[in-house]
Amino acid sequence: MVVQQIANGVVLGSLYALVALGLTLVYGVLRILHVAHAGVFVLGAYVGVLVYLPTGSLALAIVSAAVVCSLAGLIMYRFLYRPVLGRPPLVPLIISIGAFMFLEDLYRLVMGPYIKSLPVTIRAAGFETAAVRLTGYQLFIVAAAAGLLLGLWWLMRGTRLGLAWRASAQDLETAAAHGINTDVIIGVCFVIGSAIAAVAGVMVGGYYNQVYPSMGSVPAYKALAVIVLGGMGSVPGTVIAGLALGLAETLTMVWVGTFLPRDAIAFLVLILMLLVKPTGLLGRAS
Amino acid sequence: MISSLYLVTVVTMTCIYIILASGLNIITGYAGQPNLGHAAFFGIGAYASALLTTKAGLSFWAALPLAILITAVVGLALGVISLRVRDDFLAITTIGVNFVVVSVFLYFTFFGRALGLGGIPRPTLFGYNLQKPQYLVLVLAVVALVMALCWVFSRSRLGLMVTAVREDEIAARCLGLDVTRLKIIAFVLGTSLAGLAGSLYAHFMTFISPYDFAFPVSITIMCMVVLGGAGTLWGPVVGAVVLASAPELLRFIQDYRMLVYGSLLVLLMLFQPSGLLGMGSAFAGRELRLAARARGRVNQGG
Amino acid sequence: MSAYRGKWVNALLAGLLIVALAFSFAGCKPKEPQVVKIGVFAPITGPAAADGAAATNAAILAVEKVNNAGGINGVKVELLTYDDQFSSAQAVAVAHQMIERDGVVAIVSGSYSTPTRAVAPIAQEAKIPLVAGYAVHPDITAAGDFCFRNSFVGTVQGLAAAEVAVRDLGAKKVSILMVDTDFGRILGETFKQTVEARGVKVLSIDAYPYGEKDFSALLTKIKGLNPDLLYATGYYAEGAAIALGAQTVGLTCQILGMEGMDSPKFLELGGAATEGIIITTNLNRDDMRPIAQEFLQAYESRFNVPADMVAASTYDAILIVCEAMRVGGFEPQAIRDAIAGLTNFEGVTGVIQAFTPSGEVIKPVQVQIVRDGAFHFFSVVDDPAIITPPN
Amino acid sequence: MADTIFTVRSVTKAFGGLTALKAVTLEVGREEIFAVIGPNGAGKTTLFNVISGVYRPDEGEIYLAGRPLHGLTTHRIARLGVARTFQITRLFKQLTVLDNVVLGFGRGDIDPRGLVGGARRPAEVERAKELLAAVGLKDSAGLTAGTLAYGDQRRLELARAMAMDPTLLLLDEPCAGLTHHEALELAALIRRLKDSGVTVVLVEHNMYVAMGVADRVAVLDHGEKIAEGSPEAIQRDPVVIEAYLGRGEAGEDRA
Repeated sequence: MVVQQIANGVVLGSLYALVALGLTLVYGVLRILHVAHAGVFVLGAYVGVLVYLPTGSLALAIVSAAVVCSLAGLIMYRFLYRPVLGRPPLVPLIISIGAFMFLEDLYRLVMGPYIKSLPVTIRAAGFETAAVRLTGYQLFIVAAAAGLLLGLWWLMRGTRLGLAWRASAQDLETAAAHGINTDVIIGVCFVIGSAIAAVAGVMVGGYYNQVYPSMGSVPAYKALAVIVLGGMGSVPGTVIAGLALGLAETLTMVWVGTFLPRDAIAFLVLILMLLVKPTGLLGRAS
Repeated sequence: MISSLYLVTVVTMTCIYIILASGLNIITGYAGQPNLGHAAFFGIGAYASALLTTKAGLSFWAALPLAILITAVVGLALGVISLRVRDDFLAITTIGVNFVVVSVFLYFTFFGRALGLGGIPRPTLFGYNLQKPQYLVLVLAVVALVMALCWVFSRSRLGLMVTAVREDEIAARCLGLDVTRLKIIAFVLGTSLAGLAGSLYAHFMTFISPYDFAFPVSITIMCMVVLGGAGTLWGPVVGAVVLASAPELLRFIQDYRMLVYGSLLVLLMLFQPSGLLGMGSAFAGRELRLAARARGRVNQGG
Repeated sequence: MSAYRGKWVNALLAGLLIVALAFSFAGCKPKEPQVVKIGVFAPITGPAAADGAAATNAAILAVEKVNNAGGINGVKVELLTYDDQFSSAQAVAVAHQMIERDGVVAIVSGSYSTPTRAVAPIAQEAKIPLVAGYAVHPDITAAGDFCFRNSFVGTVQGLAAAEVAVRDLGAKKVSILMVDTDFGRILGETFKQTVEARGVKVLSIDAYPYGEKDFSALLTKIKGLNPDLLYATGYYAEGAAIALGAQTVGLTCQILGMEGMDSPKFLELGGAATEGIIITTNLNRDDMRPIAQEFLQAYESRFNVPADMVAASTYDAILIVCEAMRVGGFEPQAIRDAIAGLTNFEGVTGVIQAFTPSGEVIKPVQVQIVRDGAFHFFSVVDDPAIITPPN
Repeated sequence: MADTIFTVRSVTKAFGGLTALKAVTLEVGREEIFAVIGPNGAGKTTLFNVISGVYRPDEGEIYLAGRPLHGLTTHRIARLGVARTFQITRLFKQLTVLDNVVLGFGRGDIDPRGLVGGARRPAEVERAKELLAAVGLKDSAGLTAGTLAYGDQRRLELARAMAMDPTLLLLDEPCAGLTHHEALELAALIRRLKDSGVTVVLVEHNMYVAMGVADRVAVLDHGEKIAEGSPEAIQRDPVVIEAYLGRGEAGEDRA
């Protein structure tokens, strides 16, 4: 049962990591808490529903969601964040929260308040031994998370784009002074981050078979906890933090009992950790 | 008389929001410390007052100051945290505080869990039980007191020093300002007001439940401060009146309420980030307008 | 309070808020004669918006039915709907608005416990009858003799579930999962006490937050305990997630759910995983009575979504109020008396035998099972000792 | 050198692997103008940050009039009479010019009267206006500090520091960004300050400005003091010339 619970934690943690990755990319270069990222995540899930139901193709659903969300992310950057770069951090944060409220209500008005189902079936076989049992879809989630992470890691470490991103994350102004088109870099961050959120949206929607307007509410703020735990702007840190949170929630729920409602655990760990190390788990000193 | 009980309710809630927004304004507006968990302190005040009256048998008049004190102690703790954790991290920490506090209300039987706490008495004065209209008079008196306090604070040297901390912490330290103490003072003052509002809310509603103090409430209070103009005396009041009465006035668009709310916030931050009464606004005080004009001149001058 | 002080308060208010303006306009609406107003409040926006929609839809349908049949003794019913935003503070404002500004003669709650609990004492004080559709908190009917509840008080359903578990399913060891709301906790805890008293072993009891989707950890734990019954309280979204989660982790024991899961959405979202799940509710889908069939068909054809427990309960609450008006007239006091005196009233949710003096409904608890993707009759609990709510 | 009022003894400060200050020792006499010069990255601003308590020294001691400053928090050091300006101005930009100066009075003491009384007592307003007049900002008292031109911002910072009635005034590159004419005016102002009894330590990148105003000069390079003496002696010191010329920056007037 221990192995099974760890497996449960890893599946949950993979979903957390996927949602938080885009947030990390954006925070890395812009130092903006992009709460509306969760709105993109929900958009991805809805696009998934709209494409999957008539076509029955998960691949097509994921690709369309990624395309639509990339565009949405780019639009958000261009019209919401770019005009207020350099303002105190509270300004973009409130814009982001406002945009998120707007989106949640827009989804409700356009798609209706009811929960939609996204009955994804997957041909991959499950995995079952005496100690652990994972369905094909759970394996798919973990594999997709790992694949996206490796891809992102390659992009960051092995390409010129990654180099430019890291330079921009160090210091946006200096990077610009050295001829890096930071506007493009930031745009790429929003595109990639939003595409990953879209994938996460479709996968979460399919995993629980529920897509609804407020499905982003809890992820919106929990993802913030994940990126702080991961050191704000660190891609591997975010993945580790996502997995750690998934495991921590699963394991405390089972062995410590419902010590506190699950959603509080993330923040409790966060507050305690910040008191010990105010720059996050893997954060660099500011 | 009965025909105005609805109005009494709306005005009472607006007043409670004015106190909340004014308290947050001290923390976020004057001292410049983000606090997205103000509703947690609202809740702590409400629960403290409710428990003190229903379980400890105290009267409202004894419970109110104690509730403020209890909230202030927790606010002090957050103030200490704010010394160590800053900016974005502090913003997220305060969100976390809100989630954790609501969870505590939800989890422990002592706090009534999901059932909340009921049977909270209305205050009595000279043997009379204060019903809603009389209670509103009390709330209005408290609001007047709170605004007087905020007025004194905003004009005092203390207020000026707290604002200096917001503007530049290191420069403030180098002038001999005890930034640590000033930040803690701001947190304690701001959260005490939230505790006061919580107590007033509990005895107005007569029952409370954890979700009354959830994170979206913090967002609403923050919106009030930002909409009206953070760091101005009357900004939070205007913000609270507009946003607390907007749902009432905008009932005809009730289905699009959050849509309007959300876009209002976005547009305001994009085009008038210092709020309705903030710098550069047509509604701003004369001094601020002049300053903004002067800034415009300098910018044009290159 | 003296008249002088009252005026002073009013003047103060008027000076303080522009809101007053909104009222003077709203207050000027010409009153049509021969119309009686019923107010319905529901969470139209906010986290429970889907239930808000179901409740208001059902209310509209009920009022249309009454008006199409010529009204109540020739008087048309006007339905006023209000959004409580799932918030108690908002509900207080809504309550005053309904009673004072709009002059409704009766109120129906199409909302959850928290907002309804805020409205009940105000309705009681103003002596306007309130019928709660599906809100379960005991404080609602405890507010006074003008407050009624058309759904089972939480303890009744918990008792009935225990009866089903022991009598029908022969459970010996059970696990309990309950949603962390007043509804979920009351049912879960009543169930636990009752089955334990009847010699059943309770292996585990866990609460989970409202809106939870991931049950893999808890269900894995429960699977390890190997119960022969899982009693799960929750709403349809959580219920469906529990059904799917049980399938994912390979938990095969019988699942017993409750009223909150009585929704077509439960079947849609849970899919094949809901097959065989049993719930306690107040709506019998195999009920061949015309009133039930007519409602189920009309609702689905009108709103393109099948009716659920929220819709049916709110629908009945409106019909109860209308029936009371037909019998007693249009004065609030008379309506209240007529509701209290109602016997064997045919509602969609079953035959309402009567209301207790404390305002709780007495009607049999329906037990439904999911077969071939639909709810069907499984059994009924009509033992008066169980279905009569305690005073 | 008359009696020593300010002493920095063997102060060392490292950031990770980089040692910004290596056992720096300075002795400054009462009412002296003491300049610390050195190329970029020599550790001048770090020295100021260590003195004013923004950083804690890893080793070494600092005394003002016999009282230890090392290990104290920034605001305590300020209250003992150390005022400073910054290389890049740090004003309270949204406050008025007048309030910026007023905040300097009383060295941050929270006077109980300050809790309820007005923020600025009439006597303080008078004195603040005098200080503003002294730095040439007589007409700007009511403006928002952030709207001032850059040179004016530097002047305001100086007036704010003077409001603290300091024993020791630390000026971090006071002439940076000023025109030649403005720099000369400032030098005259610094000399007047000295005459009024203030001890001044200034950090300057620009060697000639420093030479023109200072009584004595110390030279930092890579965190180490490489020379100290009168301006004339420093100008002739081959070690100093090497340190500057080695980077091709000597004599370059960057104002």
